[in-house]
Amino acid sequence: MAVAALSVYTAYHYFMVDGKVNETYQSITALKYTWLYFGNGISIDMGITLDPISVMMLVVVSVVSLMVHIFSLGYMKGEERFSTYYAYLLLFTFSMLGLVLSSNIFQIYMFWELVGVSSYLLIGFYYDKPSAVAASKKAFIVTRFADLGFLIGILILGFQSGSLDFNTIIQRLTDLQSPQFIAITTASFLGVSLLTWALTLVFIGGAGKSAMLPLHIWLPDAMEGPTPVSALIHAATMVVAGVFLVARLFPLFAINHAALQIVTWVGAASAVFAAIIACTQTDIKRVLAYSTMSQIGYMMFALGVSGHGGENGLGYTAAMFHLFTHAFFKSLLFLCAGAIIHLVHSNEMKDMGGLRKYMPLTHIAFLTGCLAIAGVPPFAGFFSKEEILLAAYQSSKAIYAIALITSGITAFYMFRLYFSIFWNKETLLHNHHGEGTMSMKIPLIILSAGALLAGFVPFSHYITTDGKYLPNEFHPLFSIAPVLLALTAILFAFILYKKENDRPAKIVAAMGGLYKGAYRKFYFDELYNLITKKIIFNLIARPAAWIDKNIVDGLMNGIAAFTGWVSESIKGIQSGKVQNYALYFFGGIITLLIVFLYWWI
Amino acid sequence: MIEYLQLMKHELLLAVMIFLFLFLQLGNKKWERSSLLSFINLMLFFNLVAGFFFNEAGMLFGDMFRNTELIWFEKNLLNLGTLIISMQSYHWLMKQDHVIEFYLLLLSTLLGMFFMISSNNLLMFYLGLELSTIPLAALANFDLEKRTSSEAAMKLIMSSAFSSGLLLFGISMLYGTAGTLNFAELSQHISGTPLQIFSLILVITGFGFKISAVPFHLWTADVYEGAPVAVTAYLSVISKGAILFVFTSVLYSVFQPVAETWYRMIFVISVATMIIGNLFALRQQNMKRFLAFSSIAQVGFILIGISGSSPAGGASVIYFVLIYIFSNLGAFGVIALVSALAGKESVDDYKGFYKTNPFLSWVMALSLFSLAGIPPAAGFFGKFFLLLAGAGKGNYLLISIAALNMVLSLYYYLRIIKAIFMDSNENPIPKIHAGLQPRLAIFICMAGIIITGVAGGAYEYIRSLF
Amino acid sequence: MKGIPIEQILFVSTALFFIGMYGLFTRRNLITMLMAIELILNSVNINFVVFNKYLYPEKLDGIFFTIFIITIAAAEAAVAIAIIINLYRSHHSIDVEDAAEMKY
Amino acid sequence: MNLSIFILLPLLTALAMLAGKGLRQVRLIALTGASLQFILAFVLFFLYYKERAAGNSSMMLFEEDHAWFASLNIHYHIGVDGIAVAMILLTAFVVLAGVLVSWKMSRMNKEFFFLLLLLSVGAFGFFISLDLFTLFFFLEVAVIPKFLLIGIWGSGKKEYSAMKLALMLMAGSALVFVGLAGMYFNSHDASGAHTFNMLQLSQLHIDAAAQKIFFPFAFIGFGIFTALFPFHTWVPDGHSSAPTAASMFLAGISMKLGGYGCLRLVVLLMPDAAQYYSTVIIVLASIAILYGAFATMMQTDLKYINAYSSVSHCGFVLLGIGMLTKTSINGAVMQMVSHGLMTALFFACIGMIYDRTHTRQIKQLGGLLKVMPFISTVFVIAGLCSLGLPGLSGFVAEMTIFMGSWQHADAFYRIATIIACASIVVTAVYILRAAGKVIMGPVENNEHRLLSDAGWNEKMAAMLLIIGIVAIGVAPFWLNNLISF
Amino acid sequence: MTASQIIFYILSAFILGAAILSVTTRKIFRAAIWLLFSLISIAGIYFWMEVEFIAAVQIIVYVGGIVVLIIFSIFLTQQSGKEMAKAPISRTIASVLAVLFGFALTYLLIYKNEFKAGDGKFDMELSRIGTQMLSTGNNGFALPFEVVSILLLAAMIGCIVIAMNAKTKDK
Repeated sequence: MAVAALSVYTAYHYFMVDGKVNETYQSITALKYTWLYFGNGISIDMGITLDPISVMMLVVVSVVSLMVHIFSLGYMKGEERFSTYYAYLLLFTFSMLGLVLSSNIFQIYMFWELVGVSSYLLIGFYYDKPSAVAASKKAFIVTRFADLGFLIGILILGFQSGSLDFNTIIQRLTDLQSPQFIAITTASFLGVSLLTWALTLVFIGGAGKSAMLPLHIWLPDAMEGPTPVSALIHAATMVVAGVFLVARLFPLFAINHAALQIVTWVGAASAVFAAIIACTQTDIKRVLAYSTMSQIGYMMFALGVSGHGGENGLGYTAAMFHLFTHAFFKSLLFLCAGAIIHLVHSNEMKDMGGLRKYMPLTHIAFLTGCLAIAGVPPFAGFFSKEEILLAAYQSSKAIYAIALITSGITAFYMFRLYFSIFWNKETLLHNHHGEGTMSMKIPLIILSAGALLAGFVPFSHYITTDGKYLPNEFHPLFSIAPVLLALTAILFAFILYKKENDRPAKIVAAMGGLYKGAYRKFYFDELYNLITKKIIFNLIARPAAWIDKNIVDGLMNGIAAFTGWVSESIKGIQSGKVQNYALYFFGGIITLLIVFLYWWI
Repeated sequence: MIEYLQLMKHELLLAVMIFLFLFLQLGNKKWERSSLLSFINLMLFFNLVAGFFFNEAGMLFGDMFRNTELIWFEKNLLNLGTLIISMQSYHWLMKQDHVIEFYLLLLSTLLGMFFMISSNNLLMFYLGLELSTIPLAALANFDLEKRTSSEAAMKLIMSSAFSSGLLLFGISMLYGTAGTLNFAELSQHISGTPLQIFSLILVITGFGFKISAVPFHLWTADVYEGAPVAVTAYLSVISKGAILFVFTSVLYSVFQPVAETWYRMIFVISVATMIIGNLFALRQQNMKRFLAFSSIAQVGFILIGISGSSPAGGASVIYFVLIYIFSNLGAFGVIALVSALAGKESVDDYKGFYKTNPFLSWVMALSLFSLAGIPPAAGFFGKFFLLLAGAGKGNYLLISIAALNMVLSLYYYLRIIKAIFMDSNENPIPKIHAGLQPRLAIFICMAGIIITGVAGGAYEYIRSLF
Repeated sequence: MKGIPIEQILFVSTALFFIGMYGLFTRRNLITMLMAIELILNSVNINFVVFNKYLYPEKLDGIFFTIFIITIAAAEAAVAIAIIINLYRSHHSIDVEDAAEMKY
Repeated sequence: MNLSIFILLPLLTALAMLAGKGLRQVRLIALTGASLQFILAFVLFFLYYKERAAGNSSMMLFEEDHAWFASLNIHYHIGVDGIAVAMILLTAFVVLAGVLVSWKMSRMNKEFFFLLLLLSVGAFGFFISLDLFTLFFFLEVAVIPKFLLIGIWGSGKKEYSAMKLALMLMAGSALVFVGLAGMYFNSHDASGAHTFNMLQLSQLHIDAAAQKIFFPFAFIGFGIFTALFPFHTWVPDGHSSAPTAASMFLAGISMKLGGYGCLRLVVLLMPDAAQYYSTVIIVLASIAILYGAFATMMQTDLKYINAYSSVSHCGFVLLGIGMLTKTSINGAVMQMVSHGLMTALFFACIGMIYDRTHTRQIKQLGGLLKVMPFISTVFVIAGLCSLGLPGLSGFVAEMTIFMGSWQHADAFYRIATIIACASIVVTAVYILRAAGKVIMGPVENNEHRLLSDAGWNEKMAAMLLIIGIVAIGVAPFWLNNLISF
Repeated sequence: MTASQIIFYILSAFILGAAILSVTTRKIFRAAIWLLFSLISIAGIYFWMEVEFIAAVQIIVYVGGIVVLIIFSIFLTQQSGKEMAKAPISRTIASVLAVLFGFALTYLLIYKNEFKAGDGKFDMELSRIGTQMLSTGNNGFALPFEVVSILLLAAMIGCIVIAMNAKTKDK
């Protein structure tokens, strides 16, 4: 609560009162303390940076986490490890705030890791469920792998720019005269300039956290965690850290086209890919997870298509905007899902249907969320999405097409979800305990409000690439197409899932392979299993262990054995016969004679 | 006349004691044995103490007998060792019926060693050598009922006669080429002609036989195993120590002109000795035999010190012998007690020894660590200085071999430790109730092992004698 | 020196020495081994006497050495024979091969 | 401050132990001794800071120098710099924790604690000694107690492991000896006398040719102690067979002896040769890091897992040393301290688990979080530290090493660094595998449900180490300053 | 070829012949006798070299002492006239080779080494030997004399101990 209030106040203060210096939002570094000095100028300085995006994230994180805290009061009631749960939750909030506020690329890496571990702990909260454990492991290891890239990226950036401080890095590497800039752009590895390498690696880190292709596999499994957690971490905050990271280093990306291309295409691909999969999933949380993924894809390519400064910066603004709105409606959706699961005790759609009369409030909230995400005006999603589409349109038609399609699919699967939960067949629940406590309702209400209103925030006033004001023009004509598309998709879903019927089955049959592939998430898990189990374990680790046991250690034992063998085989010398002794004695003398009289004089 | 008393103090004391014991034997008054032993040990103790006073350097009988501070220090060492041994063999002697003869022979060998150490002359050296060898053969036979004992005696007398024959031939050739028996003059006449190298080799083998260096060591194991524990201890510590003293001084003084040559020989011999000794020690099952081989390996290390051919080298050798007396006698003390009171000598018998005799086990452990050269036991310092002296010649091959051999030797010492501390045994050696004198002896050894190393004084003193 | 060069006398002594050694190596009977040893010592005696007489006549070192060697040889022989007798009592044989229990 | 007290105190404690009767007295004495050491270590730490703050810029502080074997110019010469202080702190932590963990030592407790304290004598002496002879002396002092500890109180194929450990470490010190002798005879001070004095040696600057010859001896010798590939095989067996306290000490401290030795060698004694051989060192270290990590993945015994991960982590130490940059070497020292605490904590946990469940096989364990929450939590913390989680010591150390190693622009060094970084992921994999199976998941064996959680002594031990870990992880600057004074 | 040369050759031939026989004959008693002959002829050589005293000692101690001792011990230990066991052929060959080689080597060395005859006159009357034997000054052999006496004593004691035991056994 306090956290939330504080951060909202900060935000207000920043944006309204003293943030503006001659019409530009400066980045204020509030605190700076040398935490670890690495020599020759490089050091980790713990600091707090306030600039538009960080403040925006501040708001998002604190509000959502507050909601989740409240929600959990009801949701987690009666858990034996209630307190532990909250401890973890707070740990997460702490590290997330630290992440968004950090002023130092290394500091962000540290909180990055901390976020990862708290997500690990929360996913594995039901630790006696093997699936949960597996999921948590998966999440951590995959993100860890991505972080490897991030780390190396940090190393490169840090040493090329001679500093780890964001502002310094950006300032040094963006002015084209500075020696650092020249060094990093001229120096190249495998024919690619170091800067590209660095940014790509950093982006890999971001992609890992934000579940971009192909590092997304952990996100759906992460739904093993308690639903509020999914709402907080895997919808609103942590997963957008990747986007945040890219935004943070945006000036660098902006001057490096190659890296930006990668960002764009990865984003676009994941957006559509995830959307397709989402249509086939039956576990509601998984559907939401994939939709999250696709939305983040949105943000990513929005960043990708953006330029730097002034008008070109639209995509950037749009991405941030979408991040902002998405946080609200996606967490809303998740919380609703949580409420539903709380009621039904199952994640599977088949166990649901016609729940609207059991939980009217949830029903409304969920609907709001769906509309928002589907981009139906005047819901929040509409505005942000429009901006993104616009940005995409301005930069490349292909991306625009993808985006458009994706948004259509999004609308479809969201309403598929909606209808099959709240309408469709009637399920009757015995001894159901209402819709849940007040603590569960309030967040839904607040977030619905958010989902409804967040769109009207004049975002481009606050967050732009260069901190300057960006007039946000609104083209009604442009937005016709997407809205129509969304509505048709909703209609389609309505036809298919409003009433219980066999149309879906037919279509599935028609789709055949494609459906199957999508249903099996395009076999990514299998692929990864292949790589880890078969290759890493059987082809690297096992041989390593074997070599160690038999060759390296065998060598040592072999030496010992050999010594023993020698000592066994020469025991004959000690024959116990005096005369042999005398002979050896004499032989020794003769040898000495020969050696030292004739050979080694 | 007085200077005879002063210079030959050690020898005269021994001679007096020999005759005293002789009369004790002839006088038909039968003594109560334990008191007899205590009396003898007391005498030995006085002898030891007296050894520290009225010392002065000088020559007697023309060039036959010489005494320096170093020499009488060595003699005191030998006295000390003998005292310890005789105290340790208390329980064994209690069962013997030729106690006095035992001491007569023992002391006469000791006397022989003294003469040998003080000898400044090949003749005296030879006589001392024989005097310290022939009675030992008789001593080795002292367990008159045991087959192995007489076998050991036979092997000892035969091989020693053989080796002394070779030694004599060498000496005769030396005499023939140099024309004198006196050490000082010899060193001037030695120029390294082939015949002299030949005789040098023969002399070295003569020594090598005594200190059981490979390949002249083969008698050692059998004799050690067969002989009574006391005699084995005596052989492995006292006689070996005495010979080492003489060996060092002979090499350093007489054969100085051909130092390069004998350095090479010592190098070869010491490598062979270390390796062979260790390799054989690996598989020994009898404690005494095991210690025999371990002592062979030790000789290999000592030879490295000798090969340093510098004051540091000599000092390190004598220092090591000092430590070696304590360490080896510590081990032999335990073995003597066990074999006298429990009649067990095999390594397997020592399994689970710690359960019944913790104190003796620790004594054994400490002694073995000292032998293996593990700090803080004195052996560490001894070995370190030996190798350092050897390294002074810049022959790092030798040092590396030696260092690796230390690892090898550690293995078999730890084998014993393992048997004592870790293995279990259904019928372990019963609790040993040692008499006062053996316990005293063991305490002396322990004190020696701990003090002589860490307190740097001992080495510094020895070094100051060079 | 009566027309006999010293080398020839030394030839005799050396030959004697190695004959003794041969005996020592090959004789299995302990007493005969002892005899062999006596031969060895004698060869050494001859050496000493020869050297003393022909090369270094002014002093009598060699002569005395010989005397002492002879004495010691006697003592050695005595002890050896005592041991041999004892061995014979315990092993009922004076064959070295039979007295080879301790080995390896 | 008189440093000899660090040798005397444990020694006296050990001797007092011999007088003690029964478990009660003995462990009380041991605890007092250990805690005194602990306090002393901190006293030293603060005094050291005070001195430095006072502007004392001499290389070593609190020096003491008595001639020991004057004729050979061997001195009993002790003193500390920041690194040594850090090591001493580490030792104090681990020894105290070790004593606490083995509180309920059932049989031959007197001997056990005696040997444990003897070990600490060795470690302290090693870290404070500035004369190579003293150094070597204490290095070997610390070998045999391990043999006995493992052989007598160990588990599994203890005799074999004990023997292997003793022999390999002895081989190591043998090589070290050759190196020492080489340095000794190639050093001629003003009076032309040879010297073992490290500081003098560093000033006299042994000529490069000699360095090239003797560096490998000494380095491999020390390397064996710190599990230099391919001489690391004593580590898994030794650690896994050792009793808890012993393996804590082994992995926590005695592997650091080697690292410390290498460090001194590289920085003080033979810098030229270090330059010359650095690539070799780095290659070996990288192999150890990655290969150790992969080998760990296949292990099924908790102690083996930790042992192999120690190989991998000590690889970091060697890497940091091999990189020869100030930063990387600082990182190496940090890694030593951090790994010392972390692995000690790990072994303590495993020991606690083993005492209760009597198994270390991952297969037979599961869901311990339900049964023994405290131990499991500690286990997880240790695990997270070992996979380098920010806020715990491991992260700081590793990052420092990476930073240091990246300073070389050359591709070779970069690749080595990247390999090292990659091992972090592998580490995560095996740690999480172990934790996931042992701590989480369903309870494997229903008898385990009855087991008790940690006792007060175990709690204290664990907390002690965790405090250390967190202190470094959260505020690394104190350690960093300490080292880089 | 003077008479003395002839005498020398005869004597040395006799020495070596007897020696070889004594180490090769299969009859132990004959071996003893051959040894006796060999020793006597060595005494002969001493006479030939005009060191009568040594020759006398040789005859007294060896012929009168040691050989007799040996013969007694032969009587004690086994019945004479029985063939003695042969050494294993391998060792015989080995020792033949070793001995021949060693002899060749040694004699080569001796032969190569040119001894230069001393010029001082060589006189050894008994008186001189006696005085030197008992004088303690330079060139005095009193100390060795003492040592040897102790050695003899010790040897005697040793023999007694063992022999005494033998008696007790026989009873």
